[in-house]
Amino acid sequence: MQVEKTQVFRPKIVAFCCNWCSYAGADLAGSSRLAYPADVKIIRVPCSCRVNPMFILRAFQRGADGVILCGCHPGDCHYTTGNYYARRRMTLLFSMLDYLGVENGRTRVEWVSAAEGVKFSTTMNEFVAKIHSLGENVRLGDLRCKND
Amino acid sequence: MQRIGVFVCHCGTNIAATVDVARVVEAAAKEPGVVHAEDYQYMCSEAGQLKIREAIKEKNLTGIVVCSCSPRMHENTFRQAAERAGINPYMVEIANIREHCSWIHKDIEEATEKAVILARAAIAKVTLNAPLQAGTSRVVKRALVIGGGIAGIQTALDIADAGYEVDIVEKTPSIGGRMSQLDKTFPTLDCSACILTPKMVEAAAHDKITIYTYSEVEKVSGFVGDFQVDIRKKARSVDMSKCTGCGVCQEKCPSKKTPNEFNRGLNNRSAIYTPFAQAIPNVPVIDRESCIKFKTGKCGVCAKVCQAGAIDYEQKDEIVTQNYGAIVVATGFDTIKLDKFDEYSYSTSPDVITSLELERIMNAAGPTKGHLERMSDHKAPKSMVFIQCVGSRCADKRGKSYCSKICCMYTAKHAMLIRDKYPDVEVTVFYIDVRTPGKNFDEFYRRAVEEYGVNYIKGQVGKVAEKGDKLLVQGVDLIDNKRILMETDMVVLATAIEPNPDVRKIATMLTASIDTNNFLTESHAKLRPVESPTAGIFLSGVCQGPKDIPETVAQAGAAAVKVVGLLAKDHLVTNPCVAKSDELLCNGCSSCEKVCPYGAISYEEREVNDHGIRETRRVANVNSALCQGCGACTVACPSGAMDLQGFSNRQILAEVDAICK
Amino acid sequence: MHRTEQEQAELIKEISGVNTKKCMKCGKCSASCPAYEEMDIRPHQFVSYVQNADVKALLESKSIWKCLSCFACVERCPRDVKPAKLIEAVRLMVIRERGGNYLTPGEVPELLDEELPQQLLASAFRKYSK
Amino acid sequence: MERAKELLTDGTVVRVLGWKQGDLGYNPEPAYFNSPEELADFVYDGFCGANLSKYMIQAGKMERNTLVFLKPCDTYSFNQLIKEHRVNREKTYIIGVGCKGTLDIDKIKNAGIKGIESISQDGDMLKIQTIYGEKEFPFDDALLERCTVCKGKTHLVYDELIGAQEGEEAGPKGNRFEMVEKLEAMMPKERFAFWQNELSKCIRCNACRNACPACSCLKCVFDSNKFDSAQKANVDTFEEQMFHVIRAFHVAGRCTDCGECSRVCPQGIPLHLLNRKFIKDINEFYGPYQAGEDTDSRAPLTDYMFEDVEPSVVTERGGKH
Repeated sequence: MQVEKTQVFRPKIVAFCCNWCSYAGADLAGSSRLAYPADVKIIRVPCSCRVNPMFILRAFQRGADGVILCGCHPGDCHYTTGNYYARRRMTLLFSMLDYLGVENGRTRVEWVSAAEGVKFSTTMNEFVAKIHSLGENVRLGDLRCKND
Repeated sequence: MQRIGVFVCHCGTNIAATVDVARVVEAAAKEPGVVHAEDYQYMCSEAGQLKIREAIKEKNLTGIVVCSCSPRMHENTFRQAAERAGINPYMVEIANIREHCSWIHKDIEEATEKAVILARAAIAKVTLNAPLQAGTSRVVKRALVIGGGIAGIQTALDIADAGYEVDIVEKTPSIGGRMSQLDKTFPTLDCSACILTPKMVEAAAHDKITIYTYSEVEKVSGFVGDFQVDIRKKARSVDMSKCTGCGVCQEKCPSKKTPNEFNRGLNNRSAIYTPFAQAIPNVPVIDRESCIKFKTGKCGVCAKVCQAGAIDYEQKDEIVTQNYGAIVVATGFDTIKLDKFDEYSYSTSPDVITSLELERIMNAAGPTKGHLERMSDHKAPKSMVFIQCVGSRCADKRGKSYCSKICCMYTAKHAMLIRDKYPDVEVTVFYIDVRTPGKNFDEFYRRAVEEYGVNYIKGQVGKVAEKGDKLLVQGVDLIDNKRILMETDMVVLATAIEPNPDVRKIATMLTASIDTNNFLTESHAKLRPVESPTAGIFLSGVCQGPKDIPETVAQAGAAAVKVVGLLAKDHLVTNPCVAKSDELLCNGCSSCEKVCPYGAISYEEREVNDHGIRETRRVANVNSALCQGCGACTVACPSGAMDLQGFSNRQILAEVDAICK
Repeated sequence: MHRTEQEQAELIKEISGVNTKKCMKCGKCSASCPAYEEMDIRPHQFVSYVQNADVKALLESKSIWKCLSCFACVERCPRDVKPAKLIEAVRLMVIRERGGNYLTPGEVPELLDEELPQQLLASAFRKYSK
Repeated sequence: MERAKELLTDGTVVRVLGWKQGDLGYNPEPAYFNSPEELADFVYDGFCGANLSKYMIQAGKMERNTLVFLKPCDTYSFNQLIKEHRVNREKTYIIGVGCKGTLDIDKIKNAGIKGIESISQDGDMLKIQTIYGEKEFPFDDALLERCTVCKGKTHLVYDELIGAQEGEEAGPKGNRFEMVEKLEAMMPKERFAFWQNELSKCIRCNACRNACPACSCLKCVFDSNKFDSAQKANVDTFEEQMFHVIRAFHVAGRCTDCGECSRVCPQGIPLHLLNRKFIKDINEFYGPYQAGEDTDSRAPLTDYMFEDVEPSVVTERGGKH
């Protein structure tokens, strides 16, 4: 009898991390050997306020299953106010995506300080688990890319 | 077309144990634009760097990707290597395959696959990198110290002794700070004034130090090396150049009902006053809210009695604008308010006092001329109870979660001094833990117990109640597991300390980061303890965390050295990853200007040539010396005119695309 | 069903919602307790007894019937440990093991007073109704 | 119109921006009038829906002063443009014109009235001359959706008023968020189906972008190479979502809810429902805000509060998955 090999769902997850807190938090998670799934790929940005909604939509357009943005805790921004603007922008953008019928679990913002390696790792584990429960992102995928 | 080299580091087994390095090299070599790919044991070693330099030269590389540890670790190393080989240091990108990959994944297949994707993202980004030139900015050889307590004075003295100009801005009418309110200091029992006053005098007399008392920092702009600061010199109503400090005005002032801040409100002062006898400058100020002349227009006694004619009711606030290369925050602390601790009867009984109030009572210049007495009936106490950790180590919102650090020692000091001077007074200390790390600290505490007979009881007090003219203290002795109910004459609360409430405002002006307890954050908890993460801002004293006088003085000196190290430079190299606006796309809407935390964006009317159409447009202009490269403006800009060099829209999108491929 | 002391201790923590590890052993609970003298095991000791799974002693202690549920210890605790909740949990465990409460659950809501902590009423009935 | 002639003649302005009769009886179009004679073609009726504020960006760059007619809701857009330094108030002479509401020809056509030649108003009724004879249609039933939830008849900025009084009939009518709320209450799948259906009609004609007074970039990001996003082809639904989401995001906090996007959409996509979602969220999260109400406050997206809600509010509030 032939056993059919089932395709395991390997989500594509983009994590934008600010250079000063969250990227350092991810480094700490690494040096503390706190595991999280390899599906998470980090893009370093100077500050959470550098993240343009275009980047997030583009990720989804190119087939990402989840996008997470990590920055310094409110009040701790290296540039003082960057994460406050990021917070408003992402709140409105995520609300809009939700309004368009995209599962709101596919987007997340988390504040992770340079000292919070544990939080970084748990956040990523949680987020990946959430994406697994939601499955492949069919609603925002760019059909054009998938057909070729 | 870029010619890209990819260098994959084994980092011993740190990377190679979980990432198949050879496969990463193989995959990277297939990426468009990559003309060279190799791996090596330790890329950061001299031999590894040599490989990079050789490859750049041999293959005429225009950009390189190093797949290694975090860029926070070795980005600079590889940038320098690239520069030595003759290419622009900003043509280097790092793929973090150690912290973000090999160290957190166990499965070789998964980790290798991820490492390849991270390498691809870095290659996609470096393809779009452009050479950037770091600029330079000037260093103004002058420092500002905010706060004139012992921390500020010591920092200013050390900077000034190194030959640089320093200005001290102090909010109150005199420098001296909390230390000037203390009577004796632990563990040597030096008289606080005796060791502080000479320092105050030295600062005042130093030709490199300018002191602005009764002044506040109002506005800060600029950046490391060149901050521009507005200092508000509040109207003193006394001409500092004329006043001789004779004190007659204070004596004759008919308004004597204002709580004396220096004595923590235990007695009253006149409306025209100097906070204490050794004040520097020894020039009084008129407290306009209490002054009869200012309230009713009638009085003017001080002007009449002043031989020097120094009283000036018309004096106005003055703004001094000055440029500084570095700023030191030394704003110090205050004790927390006790209004939420009803159980200790602080607000109802005058005989329940804070330790800082006891300092004033014990001080010869204080409200009781140094006699130990109850504030209710001025009788000498027969017994006293000290309660430690009032509001410290408190998880709820009433107090502070941290240990205030100094209380154990000053309580031992108080207990010892009282037992020494008034041997008939019974002294009991209720403690949770006695914390005495420090040279001669534990010996000091033991002396209080063993030589002076201070009664230490382990157990926090549950309640202090007034009972007739006595105070009833209810507690337990946790060692004996026994209830303690004792009557006493005075209760002293070792009240938690907190950063000066003004520090939040100052931190915002300085864009210095601050924690939830309002302590300023240091750049690195271990290795950069006196630097704020904001370049050019340094921390001195309790504004950074609880500490005692010797620690404060040590930190003040350390901050001064950091300042001197900065001021000794003629120029600073600036970060070239700054925002840049495309004048042809700019609408002139000002959105970017509004979100810029550094005021780096200004607008100007500029003639532009838009594909043959010449017209004058209102366009954004980024001051690359002020810009720190956060990128807030790039997202605020609807037309995409504003972009960030080194992290451009297209670079980040290329990374997104590479990851999602 | 027989439980080990360790299991009982876990159950007490679960019922009370108290994290005994938060205690810094300052004794302010006992210092604040009006029934301290009546107790054989004192409020601060409840925390360490549960922490050390010394449950048998607690179940036999007379303190659980002496606690007034005045909540002074809960109010004053600087670490938010809530000893009164622990005491109530032990009390509850005794009652459950004996079988049967003194009141039916349906009777309790009528007796509630907004001014009083609910536990005060509930535990008062458990202690004195029989 | 007489007043415009006077101002042109006395040299206060050198051109007039208004509406002139189109080729049909119900499609007047924005037009410049450079002389009193040209003003003969001037028209102002219920079909003059076009918001002329945006044209003032261009007019501001021309020599000398321009007279512009603005309806009450147009003045919000004009104010917003002042705030963004896009128009030159000094070079503008504003006549605030009264407005009884603007009309939707499709509502009349959909009622089965064909062959329309001209339309005039008679009290509460519209008299419609068609090739089949005269027909009547209630005025209120022909109003554009935006006018059924009119934000008020007050002009915020003007030099003089004609057919309107100061402080007239202030205050909005109706609940403009009714449809947004209805969508919010749907299941995500239904919402997705709704938008997929609507947005797949988009032909990327860019009419919404061109008419929108907030969408006034010299060069749109969708036309530039800054984001590799210049693509106009109607490739699939998501391309259109991206365009419309970004368009709505770029005008979030700046959109005055003038409704031009939906009015001009040839495919009848209710684009204003995207903008209103942002407006509703902004009002709920950061306090009521009306873009264009003043010329100096900070727009919600260039402002912040320490206590702002966290983005997780979306999940917590929604939670319907």
